[in-house]
Amino acid sequence: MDASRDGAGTPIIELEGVVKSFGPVSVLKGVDLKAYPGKVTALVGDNGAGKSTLIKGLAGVQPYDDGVVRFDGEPVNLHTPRDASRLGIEVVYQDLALCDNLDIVQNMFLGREETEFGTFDEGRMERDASDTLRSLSVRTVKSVRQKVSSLSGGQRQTVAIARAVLKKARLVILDEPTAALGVAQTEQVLHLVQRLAEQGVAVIIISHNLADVFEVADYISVLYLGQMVASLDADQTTRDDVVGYITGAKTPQGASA
Amino acid sequence: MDASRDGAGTPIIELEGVVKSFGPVSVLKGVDLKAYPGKVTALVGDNGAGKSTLIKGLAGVQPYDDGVVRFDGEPVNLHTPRDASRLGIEVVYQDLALCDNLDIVQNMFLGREETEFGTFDEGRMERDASDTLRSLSVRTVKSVRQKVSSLSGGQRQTVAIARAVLKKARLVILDEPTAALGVAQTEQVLHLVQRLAEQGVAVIIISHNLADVFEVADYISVLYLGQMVASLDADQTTRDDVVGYITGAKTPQGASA
Amino acid sequence: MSTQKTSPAVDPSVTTIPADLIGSGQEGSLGDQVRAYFQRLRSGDMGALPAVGGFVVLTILFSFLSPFFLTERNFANLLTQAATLVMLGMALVFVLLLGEIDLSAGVTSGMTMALFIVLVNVNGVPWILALLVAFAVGILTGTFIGFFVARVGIPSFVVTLGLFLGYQGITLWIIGAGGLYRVQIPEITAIQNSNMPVWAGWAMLGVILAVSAATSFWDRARRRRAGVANRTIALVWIKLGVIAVVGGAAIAILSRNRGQSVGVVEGVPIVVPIVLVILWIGTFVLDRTKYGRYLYAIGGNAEAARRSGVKVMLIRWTAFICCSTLAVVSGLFSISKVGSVDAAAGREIVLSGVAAAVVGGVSLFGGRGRLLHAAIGALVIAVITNGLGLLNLPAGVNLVVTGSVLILAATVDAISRVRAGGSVLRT
Amino acid sequence: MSTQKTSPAVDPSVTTIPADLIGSGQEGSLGDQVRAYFQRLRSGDMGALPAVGGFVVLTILFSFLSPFFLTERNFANLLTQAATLVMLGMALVFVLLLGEIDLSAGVTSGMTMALFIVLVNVNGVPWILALLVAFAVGILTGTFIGFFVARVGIPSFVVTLGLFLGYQGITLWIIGAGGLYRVQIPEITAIQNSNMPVWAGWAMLGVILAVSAATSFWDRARRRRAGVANRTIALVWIKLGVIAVVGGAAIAILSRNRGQSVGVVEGVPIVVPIVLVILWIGTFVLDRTKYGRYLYAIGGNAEAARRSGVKVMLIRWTAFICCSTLAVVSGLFSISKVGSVDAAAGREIVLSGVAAAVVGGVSLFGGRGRLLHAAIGALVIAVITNGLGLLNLPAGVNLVVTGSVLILAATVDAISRVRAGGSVLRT
Amino acid sequence: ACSSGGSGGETDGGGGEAATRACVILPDAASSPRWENFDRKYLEEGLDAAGFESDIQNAQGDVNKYATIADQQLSQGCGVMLLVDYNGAGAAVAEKAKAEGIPVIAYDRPIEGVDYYVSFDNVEVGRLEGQSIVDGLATAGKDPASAVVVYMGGDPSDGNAKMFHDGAVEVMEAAGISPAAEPPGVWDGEKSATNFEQALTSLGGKVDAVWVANDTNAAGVITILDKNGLVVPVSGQDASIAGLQNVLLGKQTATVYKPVKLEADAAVELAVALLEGESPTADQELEDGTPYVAVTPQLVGPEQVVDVVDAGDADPAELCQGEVQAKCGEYGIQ
Ligand SMILES: Nc1ncnc2c1ncn2[C@@H]1O[C@H](COP(=O)(O)OP(=O)(O)OP(=O)(O)O)[C@@H](O)[C@H]1O
Ligand SMILES: Nc1ncnc2c1ncn2[C@@H]1O[C@H](COP(=O)(O)OP(=O)(O)OP(=O)(O)O)[C@@H](O)[C@H]1O
Ligand SMILES: [Mg+2]
Ligand SMILES: [Mg+2]
Repeated sequence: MDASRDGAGTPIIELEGVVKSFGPVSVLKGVDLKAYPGKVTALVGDNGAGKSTLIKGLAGVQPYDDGVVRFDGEPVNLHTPRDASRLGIEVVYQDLALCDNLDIVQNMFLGREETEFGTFDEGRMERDASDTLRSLSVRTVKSVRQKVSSLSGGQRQTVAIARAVLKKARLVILDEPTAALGVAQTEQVLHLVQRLAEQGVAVIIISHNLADVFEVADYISVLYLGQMVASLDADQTTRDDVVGYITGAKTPQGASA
Repeated sequence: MDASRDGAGTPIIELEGVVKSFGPVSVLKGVDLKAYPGKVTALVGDNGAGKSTLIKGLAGVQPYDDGVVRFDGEPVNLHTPRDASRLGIEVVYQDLALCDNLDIVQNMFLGREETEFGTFDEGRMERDASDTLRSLSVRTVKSVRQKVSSLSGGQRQTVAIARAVLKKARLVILDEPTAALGVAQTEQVLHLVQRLAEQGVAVIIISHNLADVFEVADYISVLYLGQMVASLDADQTTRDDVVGYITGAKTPQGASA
Repeated sequence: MSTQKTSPAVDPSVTTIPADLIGSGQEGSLGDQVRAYFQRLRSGDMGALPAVGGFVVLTILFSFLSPFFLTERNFANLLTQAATLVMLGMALVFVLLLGEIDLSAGVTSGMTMALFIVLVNVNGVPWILALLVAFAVGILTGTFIGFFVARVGIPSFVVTLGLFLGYQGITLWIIGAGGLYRVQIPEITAIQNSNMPVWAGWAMLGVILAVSAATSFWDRARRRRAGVANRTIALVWIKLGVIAVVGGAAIAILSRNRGQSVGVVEGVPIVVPIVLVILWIGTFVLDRTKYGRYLYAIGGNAEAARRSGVKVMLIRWTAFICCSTLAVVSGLFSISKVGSVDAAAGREIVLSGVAAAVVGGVSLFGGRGRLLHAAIGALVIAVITNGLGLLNLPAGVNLVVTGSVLILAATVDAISRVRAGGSVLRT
Repeated sequence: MSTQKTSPAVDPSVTTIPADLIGSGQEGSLGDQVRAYFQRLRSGDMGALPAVGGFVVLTILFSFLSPFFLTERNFANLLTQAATLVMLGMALVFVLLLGEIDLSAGVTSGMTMALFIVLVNVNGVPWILALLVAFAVGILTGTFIGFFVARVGIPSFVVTLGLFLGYQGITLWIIGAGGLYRVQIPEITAIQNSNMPVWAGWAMLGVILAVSAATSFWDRARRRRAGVANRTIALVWIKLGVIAVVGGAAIAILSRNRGQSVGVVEGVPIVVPIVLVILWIGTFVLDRTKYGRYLYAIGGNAEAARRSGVKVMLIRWTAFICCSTLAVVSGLFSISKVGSVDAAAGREIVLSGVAAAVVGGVSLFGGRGRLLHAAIGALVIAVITNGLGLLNLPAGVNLVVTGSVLILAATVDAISRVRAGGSVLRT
Repeated sequence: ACSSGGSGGETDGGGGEAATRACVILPDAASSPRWENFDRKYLEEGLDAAGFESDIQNAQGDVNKYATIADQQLSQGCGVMLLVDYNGAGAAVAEKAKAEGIPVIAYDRPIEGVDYYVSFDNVEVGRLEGQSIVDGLATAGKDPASAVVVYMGGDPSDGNAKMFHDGAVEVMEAAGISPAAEPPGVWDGEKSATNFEQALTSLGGKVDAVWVANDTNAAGVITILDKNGLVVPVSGQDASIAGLQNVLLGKQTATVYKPVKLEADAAVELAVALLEGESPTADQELEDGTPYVAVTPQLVGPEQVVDVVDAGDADPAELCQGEVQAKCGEYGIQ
């Protein structure tokens, strides 16, 4: 299995023995993970397995307690979201994290506004925002100047995804990006994931929808109660296998590095 | 089509010409909907079609601007959530609406606490809460006294569902209940929906996952840009048909009442 | 069997998960419980502990700076001096829990007391009757604020600021320019200036122990009946033991003669049991009744509470009534201590009341805090004034020191919470 | 082409949706825009409109009650009387936008002014230098508060309450034996007490029109370059027309001789252009720069802002610096108006400053509000004092009326928002 | 923190060491600079010189704090208490002190049930202020009966403000003056300025004199007068630097000077006698029979400013600044 991966070159990001606990609760108990440029790595696992916690560590939102993170082979510190974005890591969070009092454009460009002489170039941002949204098959948003608080669940999710793919990133992490999306939008997002990979971006996608996972993923990593119980090649495994790992019916083999 | 429904008896709830707009945006443009006791009605539609708005009106959270709501054939006013719960309507909202500062038991029993001499019967509430959660296949929640703010996305969703099925209701409305759920939990929720229907409860379920919809639904209603474009019998239609209605590729026929 | 209310849709038998997987945190031995407690602390859930820490630090500091600080007399002083602020802090908790504020709480206490005293002194109304009128006006005040905040939807800051101004005017009108009335009702004066007989202090401790034991055992019995885990019984004994030792020590100190000149002064000041009873009732309401639960729920997420069928408007409204009513009690303590009422009564104290609650660990944004927290916060602020009062500092220095100590006390609080893994927003 | 920064993953060609489906709300004719504006109003997005309404109602009321209210002279009075509060309200907007508060803003202005005047009067420091020192101390004050709030994590209420006390002490110490110092710097006195020549007032209007037109056309040019819709140009002409008419009327009024006693008094008070410049710069920063955008973002959802890479701590910190610095300006206006500084300077005004912002439509919970809102709110509060000052009411009545009018003004605001479909929490 | 100097004479209360302490409570730091800057200094110096310890604290305008300070002082023991009343808080303290057998002196403001009263007469202060207005009008050749006089009092919730007001009104009424406008009283320069500006506006810009309760408020009033190019009689009190400067500049008719030292010395003398166990007497009595040591306030016009400087209550370097410098020379102040 590892042989096939070596073919994918060096991993862009590599976690080793990552540990995280919240007070008494130990959530990640020494997790390893790799993501390769141009490949889609799916991260699956039961509710509460620790998937979101794992990627929040990668995003610098909740730093790990212990463990090594290597980016392009170099150990890096991810203490703040700025550290992560400096490395070219873009994240769509499960809880979306949008500012309800701002509009769509303002949210999409938050932290990376286009300016000219220090003042906003609103026209350019509007155009880029609506281009990106349109490519995600958004149909019911009337204006990119709508407040985010007035959007439907799926619309909010689309804005969060659009935000993450607005700028060229090296690693895009999507935490259940299609949970609230309609049929057409889900399809567009899966296309988008594939297009990103084709352009050499590393993608980590978390999803409970195994059909979607098998559609786009090159590798599938399964987290079970804070431990990585399997790292599989998507085309060498089956849905039932993966479900087995997720529910704990199957136990880890040697392949779990 | 209507013939088969008449077999199901009188609808427990019946919407007629329901209208809702937010300022300039007209979201529901005269929608009709029926739900029958013992039957599962799925409500599907594109992002921003108005599904959540429709059920928030039923829940009394955002009253409709116009239209008739009949419960057991009688016209009723649904102006506050209390009106709805008095009629036995329980709702799981898409945005969950939990109090982050309260624990699981407190959230599940909010507004319907068990008391004895005016003071809480905490033991009984704890027991009922953990019974209900266990039946939903929750595996990673350690204690029912955990704060909701520390739960994972799926765990929060499970709590919201458990809350809705804790007490016997006459109509249960679930807005994308399985969006954040794992494989096993999703299965449990679908079982639960079927069990509810078997017990004669009317269920309205909103979902973008058509596989799930076809698994449990008796009827499928499709909302397109604020209009009900189709009301179908689940066993007389196909996935492609439904997708066609959702995306607007198919246009309403005579059957859209 | 009492499960019949649970939806029959829930069928535990279909699941393969062992019945005891989801606990309630009450399982385990004494050691487990203690460990769990420290883990809760480490995870930032410190409650009033930092405030208690601040109190202890200040006590040690002042006892080095003044030999009079750690005397029986000063201990009694502290209790009576703090009483007004403790009550006001507790009053404010009700609205702070909702994320609201009542800037008029101080002038409400002042205005009602002005009314009370003028009714008694000028109009010759029997004091009990006048007191009832004062409380009625307090309740009306809360109703008024609640109407505008909960019903009309004005920010409480503005409503209560308006009232803060208006009530100063009304007090002025009641008292008259430059006016001043002495409190000549022995029962009122006694609250802060007389003490219970020594035996009554011990009896009070007995009652506290009995009530505490009774509720603990009742709770355990109910939990047992419901079939859920109970904390190990050792914790009950420990709790009772702590109350007995700490309370006993306090009462022992207060039972010694602290008179410095003529006459014997001994016993627990009368204000203490009054505060304790109100604290107990208030805590009971907040912790064990729907009303209290809904206050927290609204403070945490008002929309979620509303969707759960909570009468949000009504609860908000009544919270202001609770606040104003308890503010009247705090006014009573104040005039008992000061011995007179003037037209500026209650004008200054309200910010300290809010500070007391916040220092004690009550959140200004709602949803977090307890009455006891506000009481402890008030004690911290009172001990600053009390200690500095022994040091003979000029006004300017005194102000600077008070401000600095306040910030310092809050820093202790903030840092201990961060150490414990709190705020992640400092980037 | 300037799209290259957009991720190439986004390939608009794969979509079948017409390019113009997602607009920006700027499309459409004048009629469409006007309709959209009224729809925005109806949906509860009223901004400062209710405060403007309150202002107009009060103006009409007072002009019935006093023949002196609608005189040129009183109009000038109002502007100078409001200046201090307008500045303070604007200062507070920076921290209110974050959901924080600065209770020390008033005493910061008082303390720095005491320092300023004592340096000049007692130590003979040149006034420019002393003013720089005052501003430096203001900046330091903000840095101090920001450190404790943003870095240490203490609630701003407590930090600034501590400072509120501490600075009173320091002011007392600075003012010292003199007790009360006269402001003898003609330049400072002139701010509130002298007027620009009449021609300068008209010139100012010209500059305002020019700047307004220039920014409008620059914006349009940039939008055109980016290829997105522009609002119809008629709106620009309408805006300039309104400024010309309203501003022209105001300046015409102020250009008439309003001297009641000896000598000619005419022209725009000097304080007016100062306020306008600060308002313009501040609004520019809040609306068009990253700093301002981040203030709103943090106020709306601090965690989301942090995850977007906003330096939350730094922005919070600097917001307090902005607030304290502008508070110094408000102090300057105050001493210019009063002509002296005493130890109590600035103690009373801060709650009015917050009230001004809130009445104007700034949210206490952060994320909503503009500088102009605070300025209009301050005008509403100032017009209450101004109008009542003409009516010669006794102190008590005056307080009651002020409080009631404040609540009433807020009620107008609240009701108009609810009518417009606002709060759903009133259940 | 406690030393035992002094003669340790027996009074009728207090134990041993405590009997040598004089406990003083000052009212606030805001209404007038005198308390912290002068009273504290003179009382401390006087008591020190007599060999007694002093414990002087300021209630900072808070009645609850007043009570707290009293508790704290009493728990350390006092040989005598010197109380400046604040909004009535003094009475309860006096009662408490007397219950412990400690003699109480009411200082500057009357308190019910004390043993002695040492004070300037606040009503007299008001009378002097009123007199300066009456005199000012006479100098300006205005008929008091028709003169437009604005009354600018102090915070009505402060008892002293009422005494100043009553005294001033007594004199002005007798001269035939009636208020043309009387805005709400405050102890606040800015509010005073606004209130006066509005009153002036409502009088059509015509004013002949302004009775103002203190220098702080007067400074605000004078700025408005300056702005309108008016110079009319204005009263005040406290002999603050700004007040004296305004007097020298002719913008303020006079300020009432209450030589704190005189009052403080009288109080110290009385306190020392009590601490030494004597039972001093006073030449005057209040209506209720309390012995009363009266100290006379003094009206300071431009000519008398030099007296204040000589008494050490104003620093000529601070006083003679800018435009005032010339006036200092004129009136012989160095
Ligand atoms: N702040 C916190 N404090 C305590 N426990 C936490 C906290 N955050 C998360 N947890 C716990 O950590 C575990 C993992 O949470 P996480 O959100 O990573 O799960 P997940 O795999 O993303 O699940 P889901 O599929 O439901 O999103 C959960 O059991 C959760 O209760
Ligand atoms: N408060 C509001 N103000 C303005 N527009 C709103 C508001 N709430 C919802 N909308 C608009 O109404 C439309 C329908 O929203 P709704 O939430 O009902 O969609 P939905 O069908 O539930 O979509 P999803 O599948 O994404 O959850 C959306 O276009 C949304 O932007
Ligand atoms: Mg997750
Ligand atoms: Mg929805």
